[in-house]
Amino acid sequence: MQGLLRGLVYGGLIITVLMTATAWGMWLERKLAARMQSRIGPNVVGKFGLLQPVADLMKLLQKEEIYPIGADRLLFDLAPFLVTTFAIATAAVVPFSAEAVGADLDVGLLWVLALGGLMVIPVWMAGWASNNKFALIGGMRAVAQSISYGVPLVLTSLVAVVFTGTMSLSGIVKFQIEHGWLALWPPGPGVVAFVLFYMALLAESNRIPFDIPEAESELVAGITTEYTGMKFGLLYVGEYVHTMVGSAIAAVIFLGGWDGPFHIASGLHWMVIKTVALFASVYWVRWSLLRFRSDQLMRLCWLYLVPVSLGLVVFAALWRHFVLR
Amino acid sequence: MGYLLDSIRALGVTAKNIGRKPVTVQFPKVIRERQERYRTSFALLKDEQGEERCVGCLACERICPSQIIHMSSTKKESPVTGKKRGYLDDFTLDMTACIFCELCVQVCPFDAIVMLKVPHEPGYVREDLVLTMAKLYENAEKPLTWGNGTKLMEMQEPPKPAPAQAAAPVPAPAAAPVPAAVPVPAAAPAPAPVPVPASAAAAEPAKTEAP
Amino acid sequence: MGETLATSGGSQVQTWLAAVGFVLFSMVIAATMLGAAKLFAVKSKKPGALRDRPYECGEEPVGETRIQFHPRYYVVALFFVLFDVEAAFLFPWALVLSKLGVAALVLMGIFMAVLMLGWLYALKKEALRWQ
Amino acid sequence: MAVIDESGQAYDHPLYTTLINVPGLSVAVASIDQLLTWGAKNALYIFPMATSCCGIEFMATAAARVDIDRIGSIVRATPRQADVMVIAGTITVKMAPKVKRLWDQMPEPKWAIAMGSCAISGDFYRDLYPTVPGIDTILPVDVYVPGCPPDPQALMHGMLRLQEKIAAKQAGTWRAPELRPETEKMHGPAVRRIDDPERDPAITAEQSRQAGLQSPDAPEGELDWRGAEPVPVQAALELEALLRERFGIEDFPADSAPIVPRDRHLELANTLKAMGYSLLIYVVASHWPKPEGDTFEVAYALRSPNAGAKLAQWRVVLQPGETIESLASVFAAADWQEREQYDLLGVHFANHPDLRRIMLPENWQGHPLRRDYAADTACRPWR
Repeated sequence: MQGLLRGLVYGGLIITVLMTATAWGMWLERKLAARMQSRIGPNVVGKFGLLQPVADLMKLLQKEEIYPIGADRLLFDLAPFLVTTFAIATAAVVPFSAEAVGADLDVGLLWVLALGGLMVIPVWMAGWASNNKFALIGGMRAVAQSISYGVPLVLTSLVAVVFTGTMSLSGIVKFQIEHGWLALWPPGPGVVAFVLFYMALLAESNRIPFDIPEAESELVAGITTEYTGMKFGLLYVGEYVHTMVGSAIAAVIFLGGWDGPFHIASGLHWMVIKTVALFASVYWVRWSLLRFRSDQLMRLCWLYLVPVSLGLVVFAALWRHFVLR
Repeated sequence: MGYLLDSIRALGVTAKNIGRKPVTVQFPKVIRERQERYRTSFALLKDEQGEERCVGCLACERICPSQIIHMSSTKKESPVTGKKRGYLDDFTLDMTACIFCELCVQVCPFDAIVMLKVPHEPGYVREDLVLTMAKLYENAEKPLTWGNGTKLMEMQEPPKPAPAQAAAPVPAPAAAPVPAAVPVPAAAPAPAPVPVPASAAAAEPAKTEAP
Repeated sequence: MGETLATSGGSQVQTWLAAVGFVLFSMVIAATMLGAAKLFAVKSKKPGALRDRPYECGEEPVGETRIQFHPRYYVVALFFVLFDVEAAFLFPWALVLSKLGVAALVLMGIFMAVLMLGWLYALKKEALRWQ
Repeated sequence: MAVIDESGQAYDHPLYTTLINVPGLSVAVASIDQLLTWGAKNALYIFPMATSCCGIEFMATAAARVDIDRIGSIVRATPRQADVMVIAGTITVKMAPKVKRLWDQMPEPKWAIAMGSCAISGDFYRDLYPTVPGIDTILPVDVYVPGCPPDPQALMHGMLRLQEKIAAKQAGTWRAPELRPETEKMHGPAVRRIDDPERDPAITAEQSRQAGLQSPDAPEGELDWRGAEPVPVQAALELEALLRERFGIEDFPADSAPIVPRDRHLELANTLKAMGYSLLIYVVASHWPKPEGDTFEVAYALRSPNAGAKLAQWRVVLQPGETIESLASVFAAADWQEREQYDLLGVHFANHPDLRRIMLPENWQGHPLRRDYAADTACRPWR
């Protein structure tokens, strides 16, 4: 019971901060995108447009709810709920600092991968329930993409497990504090693993260049085509939270979590800086690159990413066995 | 590989842009300066004696491709010159279907109708976009474009031999105010040499501060 | 590095409970947002006759929505199962790698080799070629 | 959220109506209300209904110079997530039901901006057969942005006016502008046309005379648009030889294409295709009303893209009641071109795979490019 209470209190704290951060992450994305296009971005609502996410929320709250004819109403409602739940719940095991962690599970990494993998289900639910062809095609592609890129995601995080010998996220960070960040040490494969993980992260959170499920130019709005008001908002927020948590996990696994460079002033702030930087870089990529075609996406994954990440696992095992001992 | 290199270049371009100054003109605060020949909306002018220039000759009404100008007039004795001439009773210009072709300005023999540099305000009903006679005369206070009927017609005529005393280089038609006595187009009856219209058109700088 | 695993035992129950609490809270958040929308959302008094039709760029929807899909998606699903099950085997192996020694390394090497043989076969059959 | 519409309430707000009646809660409700109103007006997502040139200006509004994102507006491709429909461009009679459907599919509260003369009133196409005379004949428009097209800044201004309107409306202080009685039901421009029968022609003539203007009907002098005589080229000679030898045609007018008998037209097309004329350039029909019935002339042009880009043209004349063999079996491109001629002129093509209307709505009456078709023929429900 004491644990449940801790989860609720810590969870409440972390989730509130996370949601707030995500809301202003959206603002950051719009501002960044605007500056990349020589625009200003939102700057009328509040100082520097800082209240824009609040205005968006208020507007979404009052929009009418529409169920299209032939929609599966239960799944239609359940999908946004589950997307948000899964996206947030992933954050339970992320150690933002040595103390600020919701539940430091000894199989934390498995928790992350499992909940991240579960995201496929509500996305497909949304696509199926809408009774809309764009949504259905978007959902189908989303499933294909998510499960495909799930494989390199799992394998690259396996690299970290092989190196560190633990699946607890805080354990991985502690190992990195001792032995150096995984992205930098051992030189070479760590960086490759990090890059592959980053690409898989982009694909899992449906960001350009892997945003086939949304693909505004082909599929209108993908799975969200029929969603109005807050349900659309939840699907949207879910994606951003997913990206934010994914960035945090990438920072934990490969960038040493709360450890400062050369152990300088380690603490929560380093984790925040790394997460936000990764989050911003996702949107930097998003507003710079083009979208892959569906078949290119699949080929990239199965022909290159999967074998390379398998090779990395083998390398990690050898390194672990012969160098670290 | 090519995709990778191009991607990196693309990332570089966007990163470079972040540091640049945005080109956005923040509309309600700063009103963007219009180009020299930008033209929207209309105004009716009065001459120096305060008399309406328009005599209701229907030239604009007839030439309007969208057929949105409607006027009616009566003949009265002018209090200023004492001659009989037409006076507008009503003049309506319906902006809901205007295409801003400027033909009405070009055909006006009295330089009575001119165009503005500031657009007509968006309205809540169609009627907000109908320029009545009162609104058109009010609009004369706003920044006008350089062109009026005389100048526009001059532009299209073949260049005339310069008069002896006006040997000085002719200023560019776009910017310069018209010399005091312009030759009157042959078609127009001469109600005295056409006086310079308040000529705010060319001289007035574009308004750039808050309304 | 095996301490976490070894020392966990009883305290892990509390940690799992904490994780459950976290999930509960995230559900509460999502439910709150949906509930607030139910409260504040307006309702159309005279909805347009075509409001509830599925969106198809303004056209009347043509044909069935829930159609059959290309089998290539099925192949992808099969591959996913294959590789994810493999990853599930790899995790425990990775955790205890340092204790098991060279034998584990060799055995897992054989396992991966067999897997990659299958991958090569699929490649040759062009099962992963879309289009 | 007092959602009073001038035409009664367009949407209901159950929570508000319940809470406002609870004593003591009015302050809380009022502040929630203000917050919601503030949100509604500061996050206007746009659904672009861009059908023609105004759409380009609309895109420019979202671009860097004006940047509509500044006021929190983004463009969504689906009506389900949009608040404002920006109708930018001419709406044709065939497009109108689609626009209406998309409008219906937008969730309340929703708003519409008519951008540019065509959307507002149909502009100078407003009396033509395919044009809807103003989008406000099918859906309620909140803001009219004049211009042809309006520049991006004008659209931004329109968005700001819309924000003012939303604030006023949701605060319950919105009052519809008072209309002059004669324009209250204005569905066309307020201005009467010159050819308005109510206009006294004497006034017009008198006004012209006063102004010392010539009659505007006076001829402007002869215009000669004819160019040089067409130079016979090799392709024309080749076609001529073919027609003389195989089809026995002797009449070759200098200024137009030779006339081929109706029953040998398909054969000619096949022959020419075999000779390398593999590209169908056009199928154009024209209508000649005659006392004994309607005659049609259908002109064809083929091109051989490989051998020096030669052009072969011929005509087929259809007497009243006759049909012409479709070329769709020879040239795939003939399919829709013949449909177009059928749609606009009513020429019947025999053995066409799918002879339906292509440009006009299925239930259209008549064929608008016939010479006896009045350009402003009544078209339900707009005219």
